[in-house]
Amino acid sequence: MINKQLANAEEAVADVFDGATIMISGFGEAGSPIELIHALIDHGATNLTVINNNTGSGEVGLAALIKAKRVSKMICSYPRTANSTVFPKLYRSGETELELVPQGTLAERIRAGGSGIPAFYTPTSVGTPLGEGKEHRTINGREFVLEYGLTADFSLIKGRLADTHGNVLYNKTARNFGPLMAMAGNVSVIQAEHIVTPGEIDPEVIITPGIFVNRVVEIQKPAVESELIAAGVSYP
Amino acid sequence: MINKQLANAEEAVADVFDGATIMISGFGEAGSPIELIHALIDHGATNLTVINNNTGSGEVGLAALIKAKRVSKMICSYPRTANSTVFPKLYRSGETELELVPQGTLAERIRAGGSGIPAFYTPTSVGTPLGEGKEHRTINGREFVLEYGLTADFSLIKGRLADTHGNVLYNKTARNFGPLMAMAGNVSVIQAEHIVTPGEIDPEVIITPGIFVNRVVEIQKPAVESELIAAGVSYP
Amino acid sequence: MTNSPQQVGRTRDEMAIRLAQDIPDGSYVNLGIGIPELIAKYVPEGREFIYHTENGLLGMGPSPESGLGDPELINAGKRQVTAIPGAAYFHHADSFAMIRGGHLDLCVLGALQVSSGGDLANWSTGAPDAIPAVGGAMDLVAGVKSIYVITQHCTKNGEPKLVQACTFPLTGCGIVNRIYTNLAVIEVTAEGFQLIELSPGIDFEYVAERTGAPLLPLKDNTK
Amino acid sequence: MTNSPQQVGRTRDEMAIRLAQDIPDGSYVNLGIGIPELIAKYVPEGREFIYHTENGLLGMGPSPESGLGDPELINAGKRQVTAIPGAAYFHHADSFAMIRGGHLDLCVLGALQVSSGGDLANWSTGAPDAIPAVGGAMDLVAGVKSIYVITQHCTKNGEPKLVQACTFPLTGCGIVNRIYTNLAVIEVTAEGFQLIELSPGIDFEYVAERTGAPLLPLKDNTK
Repeated sequence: MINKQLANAEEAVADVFDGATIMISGFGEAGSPIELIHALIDHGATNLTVINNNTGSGEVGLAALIKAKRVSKMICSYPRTANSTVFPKLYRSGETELELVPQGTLAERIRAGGSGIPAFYTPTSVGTPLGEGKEHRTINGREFVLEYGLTADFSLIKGRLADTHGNVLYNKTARNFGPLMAMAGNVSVIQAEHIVTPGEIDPEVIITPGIFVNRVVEIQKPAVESELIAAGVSYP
Repeated sequence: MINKQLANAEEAVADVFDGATIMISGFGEAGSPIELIHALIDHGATNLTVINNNTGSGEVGLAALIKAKRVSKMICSYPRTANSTVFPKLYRSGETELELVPQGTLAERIRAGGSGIPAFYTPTSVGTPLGEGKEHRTINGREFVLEYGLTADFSLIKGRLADTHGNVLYNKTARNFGPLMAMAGNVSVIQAEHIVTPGEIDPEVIITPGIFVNRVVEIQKPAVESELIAAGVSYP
Repeated sequence: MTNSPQQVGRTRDEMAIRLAQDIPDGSYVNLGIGIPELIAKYVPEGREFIYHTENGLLGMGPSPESGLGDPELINAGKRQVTAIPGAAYFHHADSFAMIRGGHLDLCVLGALQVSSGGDLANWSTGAPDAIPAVGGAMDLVAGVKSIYVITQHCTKNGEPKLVQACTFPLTGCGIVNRIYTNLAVIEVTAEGFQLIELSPGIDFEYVAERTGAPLLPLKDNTK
Repeated sequence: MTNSPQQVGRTRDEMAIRLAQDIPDGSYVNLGIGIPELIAKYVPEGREFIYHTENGLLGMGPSPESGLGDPELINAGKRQVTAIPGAAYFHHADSFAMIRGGHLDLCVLGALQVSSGGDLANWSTGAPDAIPAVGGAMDLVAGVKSIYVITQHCTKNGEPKLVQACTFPLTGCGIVNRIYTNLAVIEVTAEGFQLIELSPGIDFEYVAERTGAPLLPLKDNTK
C-alpha cells in the first residue's frame, strides 16, 4: 500500500548524486527545509545546481551548503540578503556561478517545468539587462521575452503537515515556492512537522496533492534559521 | 470600505454588453452558475462569445442561453453531452460558431490570460487536426504548438462560500474552471450559497483570493441542473 | 472478413481484469470512459491505485450509494463518484499540470483505431455532421507516462481497429504503449504490433487475420 | 550643483502621507522596501487599502508586537508582519499571476533613477563587483496597473535622480506613472516630466534645477 514516509532526513536524500539539480523551497528563512539541507551536507553530494529564491543567511541551511562548496551554480532572484556573506565571497572568486532570474519569472518557470509547459512568453525583463539575449516576440502590440520551464532532479521542501500519501499543507508565507517545486522535482521530498494518516486532512484544503510528492519525513521541531544565526551556529 | 456584495444576480450582470466575451464556470452541471446565467438571459445581452467546458444540458442554464440565441460563438472542449440538444441544432444550422479546444489547453489558456502570460507552448494536439494551422516549435527535441492566453469581459462563477472581499471557496469537483476564470475575467462575478464577513474564512484555505473577484451575490439554495431537467423545466 | 470459425476471447470484464494485473502497486491512474472504468472494480489483491479524474479529483472512489451522491462530486464522464481517504480536490489548471507534466503513471483509454506506430484515434469519426468533442483525451495522451488502450479487437462490423495507419482524426501520434483486446495483449514497438499474450482459446492466426497491420508473434522467452 | 539656497521640502513621512492621499479607496497595493513601507501608516480616513506582498500574502497587516511574530509570516523585505481579517495565503506562481496579470492597482517603489520617458532603474548600480539582485521588481513594473515612485529628488551627492535617460541598469521601460519626491509631485507624460504639485515652500525653479530633464510647469487649471 502507498506509504511515502521515510525514517529520517538522511534516508530522504541518500540518492542525491553529484551534479544534480536541486530545488530548495523558501523565501529567506520562511519555508527553508533546514534539516533536509543539513542532511544533504552530511551526505556529501557536490557540484550541485541549486534553485532557490535567495542564497541563504549566516552559516546554516542553504548558506552552509554553499559554504561547504557543494554548489557550483545558483539560480535565484535575490542573492543579496542580510547576513548573507557566504555566497558573495564564492561568487566574486568565481567558484559559484549565478543565473539571476526575476522572481515572478523564476516562479513561473518552475510551475511550467512541473506542468509540461516547455516555454512561455512574459513581459518581465523586456528592455532590461536580464532580457538581453533572450528571444523577443511582439504579441498584440506588446513585446515579450521567451522563458523556458525549469525542472530538478530533487526538490527539498518544508511543509507544515503531510500525510503518508504525500498530501501537504504549509504555514503562512512559508508556502512560497514549495507547491511549485513539488511539481517540478523528479523526486520531491517533504519535511513536515507532523505526518498523519490519509483522510485526516480535508481534501478541500490540500495545497500540494500527493501525486507531486515522492517522500515525506517527519521533523517535529524544525530549526528556525534566524535563531540558529542569532546563536552563532555554523553547520556542520 | 471594501464590500463587493450586490443585492442579487440581476444587478451582478446589469452591465453585460452585446458582443461581450463571457466565461462561465462548470464542468457539466458541477459548478454551473445557473442563477447568474438566468439573470443574463433576462438581461438580454446578445451576440456573446461564451467560454465553458461544455454547452449545457436540457433547456436550463447555459443551454437556455444558447437556445435564446444569445451566443454567437462557443469556445469549449466537449460540446457533446447527454441531454445536449440545443447547441448541436444551432451549430449545424451555422447560427453558433464553435472553437474546439482540448480541455487542458483550454484551462491553461484561461490561467495564462489571467496571469499576464500571452502565449505558451504545449505538446497537446501536435499531429492532430486541432494542431493544424498552429505555430509549431521544437524544444529539446520534442514538438509543441503555440497557444494564446484567453481573457473575458465577464466571468460568471459558482462558489460555495465567499466573503465580502471576494475570497471564495468551492464545493468538491465544482471547483473545476472557477478559480481560473476568476483570474481571467475583467469583471468576475461569484454566486455563493453563503457570504460572510472577512476573517471568517481561514486564510490558509482560500482558493480564490479576493483580488480576482469584483462582485459577489448570495444565492442560498442554487438550483441543481439535473433536477430542473428531470422536472422538465425550460427557461425562461 | 475471414472464414475461420468464431473465437470468443475475453469479455469486457475479463479484459479489465487482465489489464489491472499489469498496473504496479501505488500507480496514479486515469481511466477513460467506457471499458476503462471497469478496471477500478478489479484491483489485484495487495495493490493500491490512486485514480485521477481530470475534472479535479485525485483519489476518486466508487459510485455513491443511491441517493447519497453529490451532483458536484462527479467524474470526467459526469457520473457521481466518491472520494477516498487521502483524496484532494484542485482546479483544472492544476489537474492538467498533473497530466501534461507527466505525473500520472498510466492512462487507459478506449479507441476507434490504433496504428502500428502507436497513433491513437478515439475522439471523432470525422463524419461531416458530427459535433466534434475532444475533452481531455489529447492532453492525456500527450502527457501521461504510459498509455494503454482497452478495446474490442474489431468494430461491430468486423473491421480491424488495429491498423497500419489511422483513417479517423488522430488524438495523438506514437503515444500508445499497449493494447488490451478481447483477443490479445499487444505491445506497440518500434517494429510494430508485438503480440504479448493470446486470450485463452485464441489462435495467433485468428488474431493476425483481424489485425490491420503485421502482428509479430510471441517471442520465444525460453531462449 | 546650484547656488540657490537650500530648500527643505517634505520629510519621508510627509512624502508617504502625500502619496497615500492619491490612492483610491479599495485599492490593491504592493509597497516596495524603504520609504514605500511608510505609506501603510498613513491611510486616509475612510479608505481601505489591501496590501499584497509578493511572497504570498494578500491582506498584509502591520508588524506584530514584539515576541508575537511568526518567522514564517514575513513580507518581501523579510520582516515579520501580520495578516488582517480577509487575508489569503498563496504560492509564488499565484502571487505573480496577480502581479503580471494586472490585478494589482498600484505598486509604489523606490528608485535610483527615473527617466522622462518613464524608465525606472532601481535594482542595480551596475558596479562591477556588486552582487546583482532583482527580486520581484521587474515583474511588478511589468504588470501592476500604476507604478508610483517615491524617492528623494536627488542623491546624497546632490545628483538628480530624475534624468533624461537612466545610466543604471533598467528595471523596466516606460512604466513609471508618477513620482513623489521631497520637492514635488511629478507625472510622467508623453511630453516628459510634468509638475503636478510643489511641496510647501518649494519653488519651481529650485525643482527644475535639480531635475536632469526638462520639467513642464504646473498647468493652469483655472482656464
